[in-house]
Amino acid sequence: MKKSKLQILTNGIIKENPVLVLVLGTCPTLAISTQAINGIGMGACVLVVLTCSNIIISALKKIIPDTVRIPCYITVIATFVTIVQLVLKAYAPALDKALGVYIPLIVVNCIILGRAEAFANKNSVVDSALDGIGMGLGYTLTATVMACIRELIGSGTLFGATITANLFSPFTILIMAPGGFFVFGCLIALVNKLTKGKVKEKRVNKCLTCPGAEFCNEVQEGGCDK
Amino acid sequence: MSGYVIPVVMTVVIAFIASALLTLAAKFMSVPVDETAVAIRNQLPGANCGACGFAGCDDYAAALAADPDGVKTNLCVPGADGVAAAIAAILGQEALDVIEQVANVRCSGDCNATKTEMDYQGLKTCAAVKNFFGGPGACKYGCIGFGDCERACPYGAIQVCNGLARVNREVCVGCGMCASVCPQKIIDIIADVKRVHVGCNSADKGKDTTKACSAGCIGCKLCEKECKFDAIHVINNHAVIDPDKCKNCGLCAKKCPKKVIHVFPKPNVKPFVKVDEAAS
Amino acid sequence: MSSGKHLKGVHVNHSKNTAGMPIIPMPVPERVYIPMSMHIGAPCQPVVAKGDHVKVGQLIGDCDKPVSAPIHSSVSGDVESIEQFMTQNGRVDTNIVIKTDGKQEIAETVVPPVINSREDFIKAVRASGLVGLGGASFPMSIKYNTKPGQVDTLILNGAECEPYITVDHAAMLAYAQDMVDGMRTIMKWLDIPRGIIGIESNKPDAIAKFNEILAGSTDISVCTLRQVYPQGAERVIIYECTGRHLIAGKLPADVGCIVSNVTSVLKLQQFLTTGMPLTTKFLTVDGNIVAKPQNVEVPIGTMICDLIEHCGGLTGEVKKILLGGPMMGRAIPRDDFAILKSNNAVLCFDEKFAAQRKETACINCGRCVAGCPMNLMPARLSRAFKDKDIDALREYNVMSCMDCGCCAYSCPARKQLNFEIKQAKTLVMEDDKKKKAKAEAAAAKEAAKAAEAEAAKAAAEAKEGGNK
Amino acid sequence: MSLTAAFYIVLSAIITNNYVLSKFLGICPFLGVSKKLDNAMGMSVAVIIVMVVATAVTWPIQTYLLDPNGIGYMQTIVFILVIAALVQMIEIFLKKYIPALHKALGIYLPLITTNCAVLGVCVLNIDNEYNFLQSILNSFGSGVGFTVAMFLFAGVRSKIETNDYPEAFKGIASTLVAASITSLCFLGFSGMLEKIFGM
Amino acid sequence: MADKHTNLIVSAAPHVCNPTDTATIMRDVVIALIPALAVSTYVFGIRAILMTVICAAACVFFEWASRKIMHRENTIGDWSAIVTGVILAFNLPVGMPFWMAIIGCFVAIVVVKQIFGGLGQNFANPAIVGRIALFIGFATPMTTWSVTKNMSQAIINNAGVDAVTGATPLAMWNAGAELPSNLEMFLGTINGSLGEVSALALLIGGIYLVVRKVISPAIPCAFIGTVAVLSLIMGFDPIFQVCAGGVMLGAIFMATDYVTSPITTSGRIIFGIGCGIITMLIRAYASYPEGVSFAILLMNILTPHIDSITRSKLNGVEKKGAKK
Repeated sequence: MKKSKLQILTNGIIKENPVLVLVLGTCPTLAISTQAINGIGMGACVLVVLTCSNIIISALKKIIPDTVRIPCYITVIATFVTIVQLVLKAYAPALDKALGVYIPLIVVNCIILGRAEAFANKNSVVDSALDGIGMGLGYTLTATVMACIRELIGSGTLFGATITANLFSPFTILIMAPGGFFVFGCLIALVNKLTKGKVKEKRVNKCLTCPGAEFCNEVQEGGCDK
Repeated sequence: MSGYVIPVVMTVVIAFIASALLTLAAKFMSVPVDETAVAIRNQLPGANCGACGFAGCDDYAAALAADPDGVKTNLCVPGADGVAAAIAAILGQEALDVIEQVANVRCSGDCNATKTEMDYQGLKTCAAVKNFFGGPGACKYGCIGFGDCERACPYGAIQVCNGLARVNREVCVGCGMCASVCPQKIIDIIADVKRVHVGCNSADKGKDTTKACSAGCIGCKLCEKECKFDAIHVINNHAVIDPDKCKNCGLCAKKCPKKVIHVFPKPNVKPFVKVDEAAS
Repeated sequence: MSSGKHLKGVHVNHSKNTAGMPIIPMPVPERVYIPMSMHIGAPCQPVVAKGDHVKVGQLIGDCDKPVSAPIHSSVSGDVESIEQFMTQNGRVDTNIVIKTDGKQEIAETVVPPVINSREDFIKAVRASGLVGLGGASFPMSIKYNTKPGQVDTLILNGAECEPYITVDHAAMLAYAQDMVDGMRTIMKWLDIPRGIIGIESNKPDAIAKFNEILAGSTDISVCTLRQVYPQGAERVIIYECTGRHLIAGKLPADVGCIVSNVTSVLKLQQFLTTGMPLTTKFLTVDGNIVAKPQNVEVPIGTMICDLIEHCGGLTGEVKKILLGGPMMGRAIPRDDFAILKSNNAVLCFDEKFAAQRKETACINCGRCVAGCPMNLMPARLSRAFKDKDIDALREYNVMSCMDCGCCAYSCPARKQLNFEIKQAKTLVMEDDKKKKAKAEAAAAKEAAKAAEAEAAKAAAEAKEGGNK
Repeated sequence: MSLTAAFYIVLSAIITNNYVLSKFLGICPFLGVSKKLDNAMGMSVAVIIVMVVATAVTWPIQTYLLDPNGIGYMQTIVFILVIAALVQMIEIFLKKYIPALHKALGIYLPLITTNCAVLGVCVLNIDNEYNFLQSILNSFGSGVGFTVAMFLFAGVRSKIETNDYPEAFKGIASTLVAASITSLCFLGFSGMLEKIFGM
Repeated sequence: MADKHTNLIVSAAPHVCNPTDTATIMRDVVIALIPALAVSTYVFGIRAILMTVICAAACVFFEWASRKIMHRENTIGDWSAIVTGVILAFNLPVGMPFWMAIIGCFVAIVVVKQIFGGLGQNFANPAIVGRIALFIGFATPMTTWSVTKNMSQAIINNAGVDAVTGATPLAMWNAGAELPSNLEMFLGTINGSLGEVSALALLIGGIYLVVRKVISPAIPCAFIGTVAVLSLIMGFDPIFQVCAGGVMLGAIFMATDYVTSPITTSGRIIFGIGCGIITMLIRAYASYPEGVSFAILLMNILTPHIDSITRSKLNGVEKKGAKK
């Protein structure tokens, strides 16, 4: 079954959201999501690196020998990360300072290597680029949402603008380490709730498909009660 | 110019040293890996259901790799034909069809047909209640109905409705998890193509069976007389079908005065399901 | 005698309503139903047929397997039928149904056995049909058939730690002299130097009585036990009386002890003097809805409903009937079961007592650990059982549980801990079996391989030799 | 460097600046391998070794090769290559000599390559301008900090593994909440080392 | 034959049980907390009762609501939520805004307890985590202490110019100010969190619990003993250290929480000693004046390890080894 281009693009945003569903790249997400602006910044960096590396890797997939593919991927990714790092240093020093060590750590972000191995390695350049953009957007979205929640509750601001800080004191624990884990856990639970609910519905035996229906006295549309 | 040369040279040199070291290490400390087993394992669904008779997917893969001639490639029931073909391809053998199997409960005694003779209070599992006078039901051979099988099923294919375990044949893959936990041993794993089954396991005499359950085989032997293929016999006070002889004609079912012989609809083709949940 | 240290246990409400009541024989019922398996081990085969006339004490079932006890008729009358149905053990068993004639003629075979040696004594013990009357129903002839010199202490178990039951107490008051005589006989033939009678301190009159009888004698002493459940459990009473630990999988004889219930020794003594085998059983009939709670002597095979009727019937709607005490006794689904050799009480309760409390979550309070006489951790075992974690079950010594019920009694969350542990034990035993089978299969395979290799080698050698 | 300063670096990396619980580095193995204490400890030892060795290799590279040549920006690429090679070596070594541990660590050994804690500690050593000895101490401390976090969390996991979670919180979500509570207790020690060592 | 009775109740032995159940245990804990509440009402005024009631009600509500959302059986009947609420309230300054206290209740009941499956399945004490979350999240209100006329003269003297906000004895000790007398510390006419001021009242509650066999004295004794011994070694006044801050409340009511403490007595002693050591370390060195809650939380987290090294030994097994 071939996926349409649109499907590839949207796949990463919701259905296979890299952070919440695949649980990849947790470290930087947790660390930088204290401010919404950082979430967007980090997301953008990941988006760029992911897309570029996906393109290059899928373009080079025929040339790279299978046995040394992982080191090659890492080198390609590290190159783009260095580029992004230099660009940030030059044009957005504040963001660079805020993200700090987590920019070089994009190299070891499992999302990028994971997509290189799982997708770019097997698909065309265009598809890979779309996948990179989709996954990058998914990452950005998650990081930003998480950062917004933590910033809003933890410091009463949003993108640096004061929202509720004057109304009541912010619950600062949310911008600290425990808050990060907690908000992340809750977001994953939310996604679980949204996706697993459907699966469960499918599993319920409907009476009419039940082979015991012919001798069951309680045949009804919704399946029998336990 | 040197601004470009130095980083490039540096990286190349470092990479070269690292790769040289690695190559050496790999050479001197190599451990043979069974690539075949890994490849086969990747094909298996990962439900670790044990339907193949091995202690899980890893074990089956290892056994296949170690002894490709002795171990059959079509043992993975949940994986069905697709997996069998893939394994055969890896091993360079001809693909064998998987005999599709489903679970079948040898009991028809739901709450309407039979009743309990004690007020059991305690752990609600079949294995637990079996300790007390063989279960709360009037019939000591039939389904207890506390759903040990339901909890054991990784596919949600068996459910207790109205005090009786029932299999959804469309979902069931015949892994046998339910059969292994059933304390009454009334769940069989049978070929899906066999469609006629006796829904009773009672070893009591007809009179006692009737007393305990209105949906029990009374051993009247009408089915035995009706069968043209000598496929059904009353053994141990209940009818038993010999699957090798049964032709799915269903004549016995029509004749059965207690209606405990069931004819199931034609088997459907089952899609290959990879069970991520069971694996994690 | 005791080492000052005690095993843990729980304090239970004694509810000994029938304390001080004498044991009154019950008139024979219309029919008795005697199952062929009233002991641990191989079931007996009927040696009478339908229509035969039997007398009291006549052998009606026997078995040639060593681990078994013969079965005697408890009444005189005619064998009405021999049927298969479920007994109170939950097993389908062969039952001899005897319609009584009310005459209670004694069989001609009932004569005191002649004993000249240890072997004769063991044979006589078997002929008495005695099993452990405390509830374990282990054939007594097997228990007493120890290696000479292995056992140095005979413990008479008069603890009777279960609530409600007073029948052993009553028997001790009535037959103390016979019990002491019985002990001396056993000690004589089995060459046991020391006898200890363990009695819980809530029976001061029984202790006084024994002390009076034993005044001046040195071979037998009375050990006063604390009022802590389960003093009557074999492992606990051995420790409390001798300070020896009996660990799981060992027999009391391994630590030099034989433990016998007071009534077992009494019945043995009666058999040795009169020749009358075990045909009646002392029972406490009690419970909050029994009209006339009392201690009765009941012919084995009497239906429980007949027995209840004899005790004045019930005053309320019965919801639960227990065979044995409330701590370890079994609840039965209906009352048409026959009394077996191992029963010692029939307790009937109504809704108020019987309703099972709802189970809640374990709060890790440690009361089960504090109450376990075996020093186990029931809460951990329960958890490991829930997870089906067999390694953890072994690690926490699941097999050492003796199912005394202290953990479940003291659990504030009302968890059925001992029942879960019981099932966990089954799980571990099944796993052991599987492992053993696997090991055997592997060994067989290995052996086959070796044999094959050997054969191949031999063939190659032969070939080589041929070539030469 | 005085002994107290050395202790300060190690202890602060373990307690107050714990890599896992306050810097969010190495979360993947922290969540993945902490189910069983044995595996957690094996993984932790592997991480300590990789961290120390990686620092021992990367610090000289940065100081003597990259910086003098003015190509400090090559840091990321070079470091990751070196670390990848190191991890590969350790994997080969384990496979050969400690196969049981290799089997237990399973897929997580290759993941040390992409364990951000390792690269993170190398980069942070440079960023903080530690000298060689300080860098080694910091790496060791960070590794031990990772171990402590793993040890604590493995206990928690063993206790809550078979809990009856709400449907949505089954799996990783509840683990994260548990990690959140675990990380709370480390906050209590803030300021402690400064006071003890007078810094 | 006599009347037959069928369909009787069949269940596993034992058929009798100890009348103590979870609810009675929790109720005893609530009763044991009443003396402390009485003292704090005397010291802080009626708001102490108000705070306690609001926290207890919030906890019960959250418990009920989360069970409802999870479609599980309602468990508010076991009193455990009330205990959590009351203990959490005891850990807060009396002037704390109510909405903040309710957030603490949310953390305690929903995050710490119900997400992990409810009573018995949490690995950390709900009240402790609730308190720490508030302490870190709302640092200022959690360390703002109002002064009332019933307090020790030393506290009133130490209070600021406005004579409304004061400091706890521990903060005063940290700052080197004049301290209340040990008698005042013991009786509780001092400043601090709502329920932790009166060592005497807490002690009465503790003795009640020990007498009722609700708690074993192992943890409180080990905890308080360690604090006393360590303060002697460190050169502090042991009576002051034991009576100040949350040691009494923590040792008697929070560290003894069954669910999050070891199950064996030896494990409980290790647990208590660990709590004491960490408390004193934090008091003496860390930037927070009080370390009881962090100490208990850390030991909660270590409990599984303590449990695994202090498993009860089987009777008679050593003997078997000797025989061999």
